[in-house]
This record gives sequence, structure tokens and C-alpha cells, in this order.
Amino acid sequence: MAETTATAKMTIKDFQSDQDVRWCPGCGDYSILAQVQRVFPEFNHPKENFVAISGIGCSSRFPYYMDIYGLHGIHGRAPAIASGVKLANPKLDVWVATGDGDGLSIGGNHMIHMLRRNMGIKVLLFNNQIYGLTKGQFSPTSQMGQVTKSTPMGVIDPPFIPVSLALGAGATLVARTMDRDPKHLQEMVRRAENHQGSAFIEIYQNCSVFNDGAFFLYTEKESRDDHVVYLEHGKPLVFGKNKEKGVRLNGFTPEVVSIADGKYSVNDLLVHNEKDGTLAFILANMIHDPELPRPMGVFTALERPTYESMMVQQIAKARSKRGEGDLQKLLEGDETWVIQ
Amino acid sequence: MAETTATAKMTIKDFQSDQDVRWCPGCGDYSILAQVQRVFPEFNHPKENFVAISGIGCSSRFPYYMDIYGLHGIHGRAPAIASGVKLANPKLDVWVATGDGDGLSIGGNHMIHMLRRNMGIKVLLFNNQIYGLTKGQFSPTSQMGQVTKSTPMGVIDPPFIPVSLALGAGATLVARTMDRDPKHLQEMVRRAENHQGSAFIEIYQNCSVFNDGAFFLYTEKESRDDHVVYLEHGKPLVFGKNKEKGVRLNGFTPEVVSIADGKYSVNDLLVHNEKDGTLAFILANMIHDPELPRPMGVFTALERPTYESMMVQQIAKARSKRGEGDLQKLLEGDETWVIQ
Amino acid sequence: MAKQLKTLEEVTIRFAGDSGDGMQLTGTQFTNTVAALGADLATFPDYPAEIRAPAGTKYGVSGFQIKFGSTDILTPGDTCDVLVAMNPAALVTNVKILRDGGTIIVNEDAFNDKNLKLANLSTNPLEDGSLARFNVHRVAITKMTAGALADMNLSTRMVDKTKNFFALGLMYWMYNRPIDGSVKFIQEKFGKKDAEIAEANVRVLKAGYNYGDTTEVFTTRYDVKAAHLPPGTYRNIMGNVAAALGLIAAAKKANLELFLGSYPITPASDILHELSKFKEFGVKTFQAEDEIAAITSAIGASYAGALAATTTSGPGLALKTEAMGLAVILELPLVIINVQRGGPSTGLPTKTEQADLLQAVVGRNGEAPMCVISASTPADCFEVAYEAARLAVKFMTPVIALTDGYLGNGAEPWRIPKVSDLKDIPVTFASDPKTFQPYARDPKTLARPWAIPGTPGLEHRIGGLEKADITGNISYDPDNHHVMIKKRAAKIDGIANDIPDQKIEGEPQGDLLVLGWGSTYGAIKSAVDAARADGLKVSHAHLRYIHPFPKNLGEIFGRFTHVLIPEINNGQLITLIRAKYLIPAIGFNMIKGLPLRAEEIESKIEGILGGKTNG
Amino acid sequence: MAKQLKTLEEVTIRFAGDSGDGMQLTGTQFTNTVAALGADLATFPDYPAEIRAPAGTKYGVSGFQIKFGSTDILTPGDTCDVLVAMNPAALVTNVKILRDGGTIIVNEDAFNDKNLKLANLSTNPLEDGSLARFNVHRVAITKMTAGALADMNLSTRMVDKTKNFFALGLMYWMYNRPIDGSVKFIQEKFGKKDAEIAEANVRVLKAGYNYGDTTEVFTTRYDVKAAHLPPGTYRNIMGNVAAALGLIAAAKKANLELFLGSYPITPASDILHELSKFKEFGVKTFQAEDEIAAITSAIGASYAGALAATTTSGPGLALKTEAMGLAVILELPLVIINVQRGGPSTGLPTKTEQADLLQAVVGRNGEAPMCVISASTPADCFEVAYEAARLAVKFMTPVIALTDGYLGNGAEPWRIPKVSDLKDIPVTFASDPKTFQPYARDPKTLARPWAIPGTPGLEHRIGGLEKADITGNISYDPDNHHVMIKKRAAKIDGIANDIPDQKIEGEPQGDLLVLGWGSTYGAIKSAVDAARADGLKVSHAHLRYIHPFPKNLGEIFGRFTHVLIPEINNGQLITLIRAKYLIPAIGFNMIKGLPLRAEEIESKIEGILGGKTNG
Ligand SMILES: Cc1ncc(C[n+]2csc(CCOP(=O)(O)OP(=O)(O)O)c2C)c(N)n1
Ligand SMILES: Cc1ncc(C[n+]2csc(CCOP(=O)(O)OP(=O)(O)O)c2C)c(N)n1
Ligand code: SF4
Ligand code: SF4
Ligand SMILES: [Mg+2]
Ligand SMILES: [Mg+2]
Repeated sequence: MAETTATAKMTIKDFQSDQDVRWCPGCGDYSILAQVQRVFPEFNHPKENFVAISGIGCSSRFPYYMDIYGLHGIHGRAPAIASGVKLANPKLDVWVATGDGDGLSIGGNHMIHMLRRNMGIKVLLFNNQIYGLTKGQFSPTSQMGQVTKSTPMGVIDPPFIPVSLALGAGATLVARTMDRDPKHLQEMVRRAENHQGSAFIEIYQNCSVFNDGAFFLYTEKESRDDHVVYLEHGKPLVFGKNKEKGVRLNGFTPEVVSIADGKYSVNDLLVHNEKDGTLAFILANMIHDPELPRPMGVFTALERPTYESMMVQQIAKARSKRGEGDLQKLLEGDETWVIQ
Repeated sequence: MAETTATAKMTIKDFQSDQDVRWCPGCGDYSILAQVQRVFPEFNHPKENFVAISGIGCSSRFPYYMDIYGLHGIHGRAPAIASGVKLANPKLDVWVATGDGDGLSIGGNHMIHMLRRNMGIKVLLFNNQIYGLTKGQFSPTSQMGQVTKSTPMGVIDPPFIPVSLALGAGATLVARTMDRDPKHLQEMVRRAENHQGSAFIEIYQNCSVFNDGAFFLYTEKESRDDHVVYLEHGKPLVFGKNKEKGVRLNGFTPEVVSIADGKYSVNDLLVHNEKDGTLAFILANMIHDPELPRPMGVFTALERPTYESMMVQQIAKARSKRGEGDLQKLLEGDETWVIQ
Repeated sequence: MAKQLKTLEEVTIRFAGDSGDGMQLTGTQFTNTVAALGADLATFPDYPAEIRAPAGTKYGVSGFQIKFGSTDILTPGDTCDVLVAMNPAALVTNVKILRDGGTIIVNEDAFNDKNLKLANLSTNPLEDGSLARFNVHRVAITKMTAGALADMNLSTRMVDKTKNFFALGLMYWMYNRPIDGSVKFIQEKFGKKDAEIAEANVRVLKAGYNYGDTTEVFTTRYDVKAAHLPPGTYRNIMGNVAAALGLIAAAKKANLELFLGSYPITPASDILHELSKFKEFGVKTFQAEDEIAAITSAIGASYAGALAATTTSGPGLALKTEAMGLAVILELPLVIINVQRGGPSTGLPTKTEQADLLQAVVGRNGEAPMCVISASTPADCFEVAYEAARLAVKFMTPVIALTDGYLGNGAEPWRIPKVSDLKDIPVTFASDPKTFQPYARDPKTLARPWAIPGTPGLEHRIGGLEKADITGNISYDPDNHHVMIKKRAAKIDGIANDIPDQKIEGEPQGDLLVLGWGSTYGAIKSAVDAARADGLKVSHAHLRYIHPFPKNLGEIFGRFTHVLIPEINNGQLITLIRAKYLIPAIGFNMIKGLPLRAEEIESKIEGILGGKTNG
Repeated sequence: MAKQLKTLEEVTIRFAGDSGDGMQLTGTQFTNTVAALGADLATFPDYPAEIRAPAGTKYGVSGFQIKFGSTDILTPGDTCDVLVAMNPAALVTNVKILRDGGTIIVNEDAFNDKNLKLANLSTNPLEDGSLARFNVHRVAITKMTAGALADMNLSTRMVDKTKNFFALGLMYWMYNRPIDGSVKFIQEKFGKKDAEIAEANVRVLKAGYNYGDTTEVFTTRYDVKAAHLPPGTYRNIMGNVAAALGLIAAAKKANLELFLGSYPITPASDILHELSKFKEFGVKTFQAEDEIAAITSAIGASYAGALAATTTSGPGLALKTEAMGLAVILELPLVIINVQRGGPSTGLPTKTEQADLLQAVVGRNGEAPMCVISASTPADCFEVAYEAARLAVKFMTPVIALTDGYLGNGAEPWRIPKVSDLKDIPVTFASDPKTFQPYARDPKTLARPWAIPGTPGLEHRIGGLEKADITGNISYDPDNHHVMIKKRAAKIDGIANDIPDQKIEGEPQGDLLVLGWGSTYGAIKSAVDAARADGLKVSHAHLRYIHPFPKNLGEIFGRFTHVLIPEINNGQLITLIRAKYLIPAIGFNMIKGLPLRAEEIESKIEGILGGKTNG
């Protein structure tokens, strides 16, 4: 990417806008914002090439707090707006900030289409399993039975597994992380940046007002080690306070085994492979079994040409075949006649 | 279901409406219509309980030709309209007829949400890999490079795999069949009818005008046996003119092997299991490898409560707890005062 | 110390604090208590778009205004008499609407440097003399709250969360209202989950009340007598709740199941929340994936024989545009409730506005006429939702009922109707295969038959393509298209024969008619009453029915020299009126996300009539 | 046999056959040939919503009408002089518009029992005397076609597919037009893929031509001289193509890349198809997943500095409603081309209508004003698309350009402009971080600056929430909201200062002004010309600019006793005119999915003025 500003090393300050952050005290959004602001300075292009696009929701206020180009759109449409930005100027580094409602309910279609196209856009999906901004209705990731403003007797909609949906749509990079694991979150943001094409990062995010603690099992010190397994390419799935447990495949079915009691060793465990889409789907569906730890990390990272690169290629090809367009000739078309 | 008409055995005639069928000569839609009209009389409920809902497209004209209740809606919205019908009256047997554009492009979101909810609705997705009614633009299932009205230099959108998308969304019954295999198509319609919850049937359908022959490799006599494998629960994946080939799993990767040359036998082959969601995903993704046959049949059939049954249960529970609602009391609310 | 008890005719109080301070709860409690004693009242909750913006900031201030009295209360008040301010930001953002000589009650503990800075104040308003023209009471609310709970071993955060009840208790004392209603509320709300919190809140409430009683600062209490409302059983009701009840009532009277397809959006979500509570009435609420699915699922439900409704606000109505056209051509009953908010686009999502009117009346592709009606007060939302349902099933048409953020969240006493007194909503589903034609029409209403799936022998197909008259089959015939467009229009126009004539408040003729619609009712009526009291020949007509207009409307205009149309938009009803009646109506348009102020309307009236006598 | 050659001033021919018969192709070929000889012309393709409905049915009939002449051709003709009918269904559905004494050329081979039945005919119109008042030529087109190809060994289906070229050849002969253009076309179209098919088509074309020459049935040929068009280089152009070229030209003149976000919909898809062809101009066409993504991607592209456009028809415009509001508040340039079709809902998707006007002007939530302009002839679509782009970037606003199915698919000769003569479209992106304020405005146009990502130092955020004047930060301030609503409205109203005064065709004053907009131009002009020829004091004004109206419009109305507004809708422009100017304009509304007929307008004019003299 062309460097158009003198790049004195950037810092977190360069990415903090002058607007007061207006999220509730204790909201997980603060951490997500901070991690992004921390990682962006590392990226190797001028600040003016960053663009953040969002829809509507608490999470969608994200662009206002980043001192980069930003557009706070309408509910659910961020992936489509972002697609226009990216296609108009493929040099831009385009990020989408969205919520489980914005990105998966009203905006689900734009999301899956953007992912299948492999448009070079990075998605941060703030999943708090609730509609925050509208004060607490269930979202498509809310849990069965959850009592919310619109479900006094509990949710009856089985939730999407966002990772699974993205895989089904053909996404090339799919990952999951958490607001309360800053290092890991930062790493996922880096992975997104460095990916060619669409990157879909689901972030477990605590809504301290309407769904407090939804992810505490995975995010809090006491329980995290026993309930989260970190995915690393080429590494076995080991977890537990003392790395004493692992995930093993029984057929296609993952199961937890102890690698401390001698029956199984680390060599028996499932080894993660980011290039294997099927494995990613198995990992995504571990969610159905409460006995299994929740995988965090990059589920899959595949290489495929980006949509914008193919569009640019077609234009180049047309030009090499027919030359740069001549407007006067175009207006004249194939058949003209002259009246004197 | 309550029988409300005297059920003299119904025939195909009972399901043919008085409207002239207005599809192009040679269109695959004729066969789909005919198979449905053939199978519906078998189903064990009165004719007046059948409802067909559609969006817009050639395929979406389907309801007009069926002598049942029908609603030809607006583009992409059939799953949502159908959801309202089903929720208002769960006794109805609700079918959605849609196309690859109607159901997966503009209507993709309603489709995936309906599937995740497991709403008791059966979807017939007429996939002709083109927009027929608008005269030949590419659809989300068109193939890379395909030249269409809107892509003179070829499509650059990687297509959805409809089966894969449905699985990612959490669908409970997912199947694929073809316009030119009447028996199999009929069987899939039966499977849909007998499933509790959403059934998603992708039907390869020939558009003789704008995408003629897109599926001939799979549908035509000469090539079908070598390019199609039929999925049957508990049976190995055997195919070929003389049943001489099979599909075997190498890790998660399917491969074609000969069971005629002695190296592999039928016992080495992948055995289909409709209850295994991961296997379904592997089968769905066989599409990426042109060496592999195209699976037809039920990819997965899972049991989960339907959305409408849970809604009905909540109402019943509310009534058993609080009694049938008393409107006067409701209007009065908790706190009243009297002015004389 | 013996305290004086003064009787007031009416009073306006505004509670203001941080979004996290519980001002909406405080206001609602006060309202319920006041209502139960029979005062007339109007409320105006006014809160920011953020859920809980950082404490202490100006944009995080949440307000709740209530006016109550023994008189006829029409608006929550242009200005207020008493301002309860929990912190500096709340004080400075609200003091402009306090009348000169009004009372301020502040939590002085919150006036520390940090909070002053957060409110962008360089000096402390309690000390810099800027409040000289008010009657300021500095109350150590935080300290006294803490004191009341000293022995309870609660976290500071917890203690802080109860302090709104101190303010509430103090106001109860000051306005001579009993605290038992709120005690009961606290016990029901918190008692089950956490007896300790309930106990703390009750203690603080009492502490506030007792403080009023014992401190020497307050020497006077005020009494507001019950209003002379028509006899009946009353409750206090918010507009969104009223709308929800209106739908349930209509379903019951029509003997239909109620289906709501909706997608949450401020300020309409509460209708969804309310309806989801009443499953024992067989109400089916479906929170769809978006507004399009919300309305199309409702269309499906209507087709299947439910009383179907969808609820939303501006941007959501925009998304429903295409589907509304479908409902028009399908000629199925459907109630669309649109709780208007500030626009354009996301605009001012928690503020009120009346700028979706033209969208509702003409904002669709093709000729797609539908009935549009509007509510004028919170309680009127019941009537309007009910009427929308009645018209929808009678005329087999979608009906838009317009309310707005102010009506939806505002509250007033409501005389509870007797179920048996509600208008009948007769519904007959088609059932005779011999005579059935999907688009044959009732000669009087021009409604087509409602033939629902499950009915033997009536299998038929409907859809969005133009349909042949009577049979409903697809038709591309040019003449038929013209006929069908005219018939659909005539059906909607014919609703004018089913609705009451427009009424006028004031003389039937005069110099000026003020014509309004929607939530401006109270403000216009106040203004007109005042102008009439000043001897001006002004009357007020307030439209419920906007499309079609009441039949006598044109004739009414003929009896007035001028027509003034105040609206919280840039001139929308006036466009329809001018286009239809060709009268040089004058607009009055304030688009501030707030209810109109009676005062401003009054001076506009004076301007017009004064101008006239001078001219 | 020697044949006569008669010169005609103008002639109207209608080709009609099955959807699969290639009537659109035949018509287009004939048009191109006629155009190239310098006649003026207008065309009207008229086809069903089905792609290829079953052969022989009435609803499967596809028609193509062309009027051409040495005179000024304004419409494709209310009636036609010659009907070419390929089968019974085509004959019976089209004969009503043939003038008495007109010529019918039928493919008599198609008049068999099967086809008569498919057309619901109990007797054969060729034999039952029902065509007595016409001049009927029975031609054995199928047989002669087969004969011409007898030695070629083609399938019957293939042979059948070429028979339209027989009809075309015959018409070339009859109207004295050369066949070489079509020969060349056939060779280019089929020659590469299949030389045999090309050969067959050419043979049949020649067979038709020669048949005319040799048969004794036809004794007369007709000649139509070139029209007296202004000097210049001409081409024949369809409205949708013209619109596409207008966008490309505007992008080039503005030195911007053109981005189109679109979703296919009849009758607008051809603009997408056209633009997708010209990638060498750097045109980026993005076929989105739906209309919402189409417009929002265009908004994104505009934000990033492209000349962004979106194209659609009625139901698609409805879906874009919410996003249009976003574009309004973002104040970004955006061209929205809406090719209107019959509504409501799916309506008559392949037919024309003007019923999206009010949706375009006021159909959005909140106060969301945008500029609306309209094209009046197929070639004018170029100008209007270009002007929409010019206004959009100059005023930083979305602009809706309305055309319709008739304009989009219709064709006429177009005098090709010189690129250098096209109006300049200057664009300056903001670049100075020191002075940049996102919502500071140009004092003259009130446009805000266009500051695109990638510009160092201008990082800023915009969005759909109300924004503070000048800074563009989120603002919930009541007064600011009012100010911003007024400013957005003032900006759009101010466009009136940038557009030409409304012109009048005819005297500047008189008894009646006929005011039109859009595709009714030709029909109204014909009617007014005829009425003027009859001595009536009628003039014609045709609006290009609908929101805002030209500044002098009100003043024009003052000079006429009556104003008549003919529209292909139920009265939409008239609503805006009456509301704004309070004049008792009279409507003329025929909503049949067809262009208005000059004749009907003329008799309406006579009705009004006759009525006047009698009154
Ligand atoms: C068209 C439209 N419909 C509905 C809304 C109301 N709305 C705003 S945000 C939101 C959901 C927010 O949920 P989510 O995306 O999960 O974000 P969160 O607030 O939880 O971060 C809704 C329904 C809207 N603004 N626009
Ligand atoms: C809102 C809206 N957008 C676009 C259209 C135009 N349209 C009609 S059908 C269709 C696509 C049809 O494709 P598909 O669903 O695959 O059906 P097919 O005709 O191929 O059976 C489109 C784009 C429409 N009718 N409505
Ligand atoms: S409502 Fe929830 S998600 Fe929204 S800002 Fe508050 S804590 Fe965060
Ligand atoms: S266009 Fe294609 S899909 Fe449509 S009816 Fe014709 S052949 Fe069938
Ligand atoms: Mg959320
Ligand atoms: Mg298709």
C-alpha cells in the first residue's frame, strides 16, 4: 500500500477520537475498543487508509471512538456499505464493527454474502447474546430459555452458532475470541488484518446491563482454564488449569480426555489444522456439548482470491483488450447517421 | 390432523389448478410441479390444509398451478410469510417454493433464520443457477466464470453451496435432488412432508432458456451414473454404471475408489448416516472436487422440537398458570381508582 | 414543627439525573401514586439514546416530567414548577425549563469538582449566583441515604443505587402523597430476588419522606385534589401499553387470535414487550429477524386468519414499504402501528416527531392506498389500535396507526372501558365454495372475502401481480388494471362513510381553526383554550382519521377565515390538506424532538389574528 | 410486375407474435434500419411478464410497435397502420389498436385449430368476417420459410425460429428499406457460433424480401423520407442504454470512477447490463444480494469517492427507502435511477406507469428531502442521468431520476452530443486538515465537503444520527435538530437556483396549460399540437425538475385559466402542484400499464375548453 503520510511510529493515541465514549460502565465494548486501538498502530499502512463501518447497536458506535475514517450506517447494512467502500478503493483497510443483532439478525444476509464473496473486509462481531441498544430483547445468539424483555417465558429460537454459519457461507477466515482476553483478542485482530479476503471474528462480549455474565464461564479466571481450549495451527487441543486435559476425536465426535491419568497422551489428541474446513465445522459444533471446552482462536484460514482483486483484474483485462475507454466513441455506438 | 373433508382418495387431478402453466417449453419446473402433484395425494390430511407460499421468480409461480391455498408473495420473503401462516395455524401443511435468487440472494436471511428456528415448513428450492424471470443474470449459485447478462466477462462471486449454508444455519433436514429424476424427487418430497420442522430440499432445475444444461452431467442418462451418488441412511456410498465405484473417507477428505479392482471393497466405503451433522458437511463440500460424484438425497435429518410447538406450549403453560385471559381484568391492570 | 398545607390546582415536576440514577422509575412511581389519588396528569419521559452514558455527563442525563392537577391536564407542561436534580449535569440541562421562582431540589453531594467538570461547568451553580431567581433547596441526598443504610453492610454502589428513592420519598411528603404504593412495588420487584435490596429501598424511601417532615427547610406541603374526571374506574396508562391492550381487546372482540410480527426498535419495542406477556390470551408474538420478516409474517398470519399486527418506528416503517404494497393488493387485514421518532434516518431515536405522515399516506411504489389514523393522547392509543383493527377487518385492508415517542412513553389516567361497551368487530370467514370468488366485493364496504386456509373447497391463490376483478386470477389486461386501481382507491375512500364526522372543540365557526393530529392534541387544546379565554375566535379540530379524511372536513374549513396547522415536522398534514382542499392553511413547525409548547402555539395564534386585526 | 412506390409522412407498424417468436428482435432490427435512414421514430416494446409463456396463448403474446416518419415523431402511435401477426393470439390481442382500413399481415399457417383454441377463439377470424374493415394479407410464412431452408437439413424447431426474419424481410421490402444492416447483424450475432444458423436466417430474411417483390398480392411499396432533424450525428437509442451512457459520461466529466450497486429488476435491469459491458471505462458494477445492499454499497462507494449510482424499479425503490434516508443525512452524492413499472406491489412488472412519484418525493421516514428529476423521452434519459449526477456531486445529495418502462425499453433517434459540449462537473475533494469541518457548508450551494478515506488528516466519522451543525458530531440538541432539518431542506430547495426556468411550448399564456412530466411528453405534445391546430389556446409545459420545481412555475400558472395534468397514475404530480400552488388543477389519469394516448388527452382538452365556452 502506498505510504502517503510520514509515518512517525503511531501509538494508541493516534487511534483515539475526541468523542467521549458512551458505553455503560463495565461494558465489554471498552476492552474491544482498547485492543483494536492498541494493535492498529502496528499495521503497515498510513492511518488515513483505515476505515470503520458499522450498523446500529451499542457495538456499532465503535467507529465514533476510533480516530480513523468511519461511517455509522443503518441497522444491519455495514457489510454492504463496507463492500462499496472496498470496491471503490481497494487500497483501504476496511473494518466492520457489528453486533449479534446487527450482523446476524437484520444483517445476516449481507454478512453471508460478503463472506462468500471473500470481500477484503474484516468483521468484528461483538456477540453479547442480546440486543443492548434497544434495552434487552433476545438476539439470534441468545440461548434457549433465556428470559429477555421480549421473551418473558424464555427464548424458543435455537441460536445460530456464528462460526458455523460463517463456515456454511464459505468464509475464508473464521475466528472466535473474548473481550476479557486482551492478548488473544489483539492476536485475532492481527490475524484479520493479515488475511487476504474476509475475516470474521466473533468476540464474546459482556453486556453488563442486560446480559451480565453470559460468558463468565469462559472469561473469568476461576473457570476459564477448564472451559476454554485455544486453537493453534499444528498444535494439539490441550486445556485445563495444568494442561491436563485434551480434546480427542472419536469418529467425528470430539470428546474430552485426561492426558494426566496415563490412558491418553498428547499424541492422541486432535491436532488443529486451520486449512481444514471440515475440522473447523466440527470445532464450531462443539458448542452443542456442554462437556466440551469452548474453542477460541482461528477455526479456519483459507486462501482464495478476493472479490475486489478479481474485479480489478476484469477491468485491467478489458482495458488491455479494448484500450482505455473513449467516451465519444462510446456515445456513438455501432451505427450512426449524419444529418446535415 | 383433523379430517375436515370426506377423503375420497385424492389424485393428481385434485392438485392441478385451472390456471394455464406459463413456464417456457422444456423448463425443469414442469417436472417439479408434476412430482409434487403426484405425491401430495398420498399425504394423510385434507387438501384444504395444504398451503404453498412463494416469492418472485419463475419458480415462485408454482403456487398458481397447485389447486391448494397459495400466496405468491414478494421477492425473497416466502419463508417469513410462511412462518406467519404456520404460526397462526400450526395445523396447516406449509410449503415454500423458491428459487436460487429468491431464496438465497434477496431472501437468504429469512431462509437461514427459518431453518435455525426449525419452523415446520418445507422448502423446495428450485436451483437453476440463474435468475430466470429477469432474463438471465447470475445468481448466488451461478458458477465462477459463468457469462450472464450482468457478467459479460464471467461471474467473480464464488457460489454458495446451498446444502452447506443450510447446515451452517442449523437446519434439521437438508436434501438435494433433481428435476429429471422424478422418483427421487418424489421421495424427497415425501421425506420433507414427514419431517418435524424445517425441511430444505435443493432441486437442480434446468432453465432451458438462460442456463440450459447446467446440470446435464448429473441429470442425463449418459453421465448420471458416473457423476451422482445417492445417499441412503446406513448404506455405503456406491455409484457408477455397474456400481463399481465408491466414496471413501481419507481423514476428513472423501475420495473415489474402485471397488471392482480388488483393492477396496464395499466395506471400506463411507457409510451414510443422516444423524451425523459433520458427515453432512463433508458431503456438502464434495462439490469443490470435480472428481467426486455429486451426492443426492437426504444429507441430514435431525430431530429437534419445532418452533411452533414451543410457541403453542408456552401459551398452554401460561393458560395453565394464569387461566384463560380475562379481558376486563387485563384492561384494569394492577392499580385502579374509582371516580364517582 | 407544624407545616402548612397549601392546595394547588396543578403542578409540574421534573426529575432529572444520570441514566443510571433510575429517574424513569422514580417518575413512574410518582405518577402511579398521583394517579391513584385521582388527579389528572400527563407525563413526558425524556432520555438519551445511550443505554447508560458515562455518569455525570450532560448527554447522559435522563429526565421525567409530570404535570398533575385537579384541573384538566392536557400536556406535561411547557415549563416546570419543581426540578429535582441529582447532579450538576441534570441541573444545567434542565434548569432552562424551570419557571422563574420555581423550586429546585438538588442532591448537593453530587456537586463536587469531578461532576462539575463532567458537566462542563467552571463554577458551581449552587454558589455562583446563577440560580438566584429560583428557590433552591440543597439536600444531602447521598449522605442521608448512606446514613439510612449505615447498619446494612451494603456496597457503596448499592447504596448509591437507592438514592432516587430518597428523592421520591421527599416528593411524596411535599405533595402529600402516601408512600405505600411504592413500598408495595419495591417489595414485589425486589423482594422475591433480594430481600435486602428491597429493605434498603424502602428505608431510603421512608428516609426521604421523613426528612421532609422533620427538616425545617421545608415549611409547606402541597395538596392537589382529585380531578373532576367523568365517573368511572381509572388506571394510569402509557401509550405503548394502551396500544398493546387495544390490539388484544380487538382480537377478543373479533374472536380472532392476535399475531404480532415485530422487530425491536425504540420507541416502539414496549408494545412487543407488553404483548409477549399475555400468552394466556393466546397472543402470539414473533420477534422476527428484521422488519421485513416482521410484516411479511404478519401478512402470512392474516392470510391464515389471525388478527395480524406489526409494530415499529420510522426506519422500520421504511423497511416495510414494499410489503405494505403487498398487503394492499392482497387486501388482507393488517394493523401497522408506527411509533414515530426523530428522523431522518436514525435521527433522534429516543425523541418524538411527526414526520412519518407522508410516508404512511403515500410512500409506496405504485398506487397503494391504505387507511391511516392517529392517536392524540397516551390513552387514546388504546382506541386507535382498536379502531385500526376494526377497520382492517371490516374493509380487508392494512391500516396504519400513527403514534409517537411522546405518546408511547407518556402516561395519563385512563377511564377503563367496559369490554361489553367496546364496538363490535364482526368477522365472517368465507365458507361457501359455490359462491366464493376471491375478489368479489361486499357492495357496501367493497371488501373482498376473507377465505382462510383450512376451509374445505375454497382453495385459491392470491399474490402481488395485478389480479382480475372478481376472480383474482393474474391479469395483465390494461382496462382491468385501471378498474382495480380505482376500486382499491374507492374502497379506502369509502371508509369515510364508516367513521364519525370531524368534531370541533370551540365554536363551529370563527376567525381561526387550529387543525392538528397526533400528540400535539394537548398543546393545541391548551393554546386554543388560552386564546379563547383572551377573547379570540379560535377553535380546535384534531384529526384521528387522516386517510381518508372525515367527510365533513372541507365544509368545516369553509366556516373559518384562517386555518393553522401545527406539526412536529416540516409541514406534512398541511401538504395533504392544501392539496385536497386548496385552502391557504398556515403551518407552524417546530422540529426539536420535543412535544410542541402550548405557549408557542398560542403566540402563533395571536400573531395570525393580531396580524389580521392590524392588517 | 411493376410496383408502385408511394411516399408516406409517417407510418405505425406493430409486430406481434409469441414470446418465443423473436418479435422484440424483429422490431429492434426494423427500428435500427429505419433509424439509419434518418427517419424520426418512436418505439414501444410490449411484452408479458412470463419469459416464454406457452406458445399460442394470449398472455404469451409479445408486441413491438414502431412509428416512424419524415415528420416529428412524438409517440409510438395511439393506433397502428400495419399489424404483423404471427398467430391467432397475436392477432386478436392486437387488432383493437389497428386503425380502420389498416393492413394486417398474418402468418396464415398458424391459424390452425390448435392455435385458435389456445387463443380462445371459436371461429377463425380470417374467415368469420370479423376483419372486414381491414386490409388482410394472408401469407404462408411458415411454409415459405420451410421452403427457403428445405435443402439445409435443419430441425423443424430451428426452421420455426427463423420465421420472424421472413416477416422482417417482407416489411423491409414494403417500406423500401435495405436489408444489409440486418444481414450484418445476423452474421455478427450467429455467424461466429453457428454459421449454419446465420445462413438460414439470412436466407429467410431475403425470402421475405423477395416474396414482397415477386408476389402479386402486394402492389404498392411505401417510402418514408428522412426527417428534418437538426443537423448532427445520430444514433438510435433506448432509454435504458441512454441512462447508462449518461452515467458513464458524467463520471468521465467529473473525473470520478463510476460505481453501480444494483439488483436486477424489470424493466431496469438493462442499465446494469449495459454498464457491466464497459469495464474499460473503469466502471465497477456490483450485482448485490438485494436492493438494500445495492444502495448501501453505493453509499459506501460514494463515501470512498466514486460517482455512485443505483438502479431499480418500484418495489426495489421501496426497499431502498431506509437507505435513502441515510444518504440524505450523510449528504453524500448518489444517483438513484428508478425505471417505473405498473404497481402496486409486483403489479404489472413489464408495463409502464408513473406511480412512484410521491414515493420518490416524500416517501421516507422523517424529513428526508432529496432532489427528484424525470426524463421525458428515451434519449432524454441520457440528459437526465447526466444531470442527476451533476446535481448530486454539486449539492452533495442523493438525486432520484425517474424514468419508466416505456422510456427504458422505447427507442428514438438521438443526436449524439460532443463530449466537449457536455456541462462540466467540477469536483474537489476536501484536503486541508486545518480548515476541514465535515458539516461546514458551501455558502452558495449549502453543500458540505466531500472528504474521502485515504486523505491524510481528514479522518472523521459520519452517520445516521442527527449531527451537530458544522462539526458533524452526534447531537441530540433540540435546537440543532430544527436547524439541521431546515438546512437540509434549504439545500434541496436551493437547487432551484441552479436549474433552468421552466419552458413552455406554445404561447406563454392562454386558456389552458397542460402540465406533464416523464414519458407522457410525446402524447401531450401531440395532443396540444392538435388542439392548437384546432384553434384552442393551449400550451404545454413538461417538467424535468420535480423537486424542487423550477422557480418560475407558480408565475406560469398565473397566466393560464386552467391547468390540466395528465399522468399515468391516480394523481400524483397534481397533489404536489395543488399543495404548493393552491391551483385547482385538473387531473387526467389513465392507469393501464400503457403510454397515454394523444387522442384521449386531446379530447380531455376539448372537454375542458369546450366546457368553458359553454359555461
Ligand atoms: C431498521 C432498524 N430496526 C431496528 C432498529 C433498532 N435497533 C437498534 S440496535 C438494535 C439491535 C442491537 O443489537 P446488537 O446488534 O446485538 O448490538 P448491541 O447493542 O447488543 O451491541 C436494534 C434492534 C434500528 N435502529 N433500525
Ligand atoms: C424487490 C424485487 N427485486 C427484484 C425483483 C426482480 N426479480 C424477480 S424474480 C428475480 C430473480 C429470480 O431468480 P430465481 O429466484 O432464481 O428464480 P427463477 O426465475 O430462476 O426461477 C428478480 C431479481 C423483484 N420482483 N422484486
Ligand atoms: S447496554 Fe450492554 S452492550 Fe450496550 S453499552 Fe451497555 S453494557 Fe454495553
Ligand atoms: S426462464 Fe428458465 S426457469 Fe424461467 S420458465 Fe423459462 S426455462 Fe424455466
Ligand atoms: Mg448484541
Ligand atoms: Mg433461479
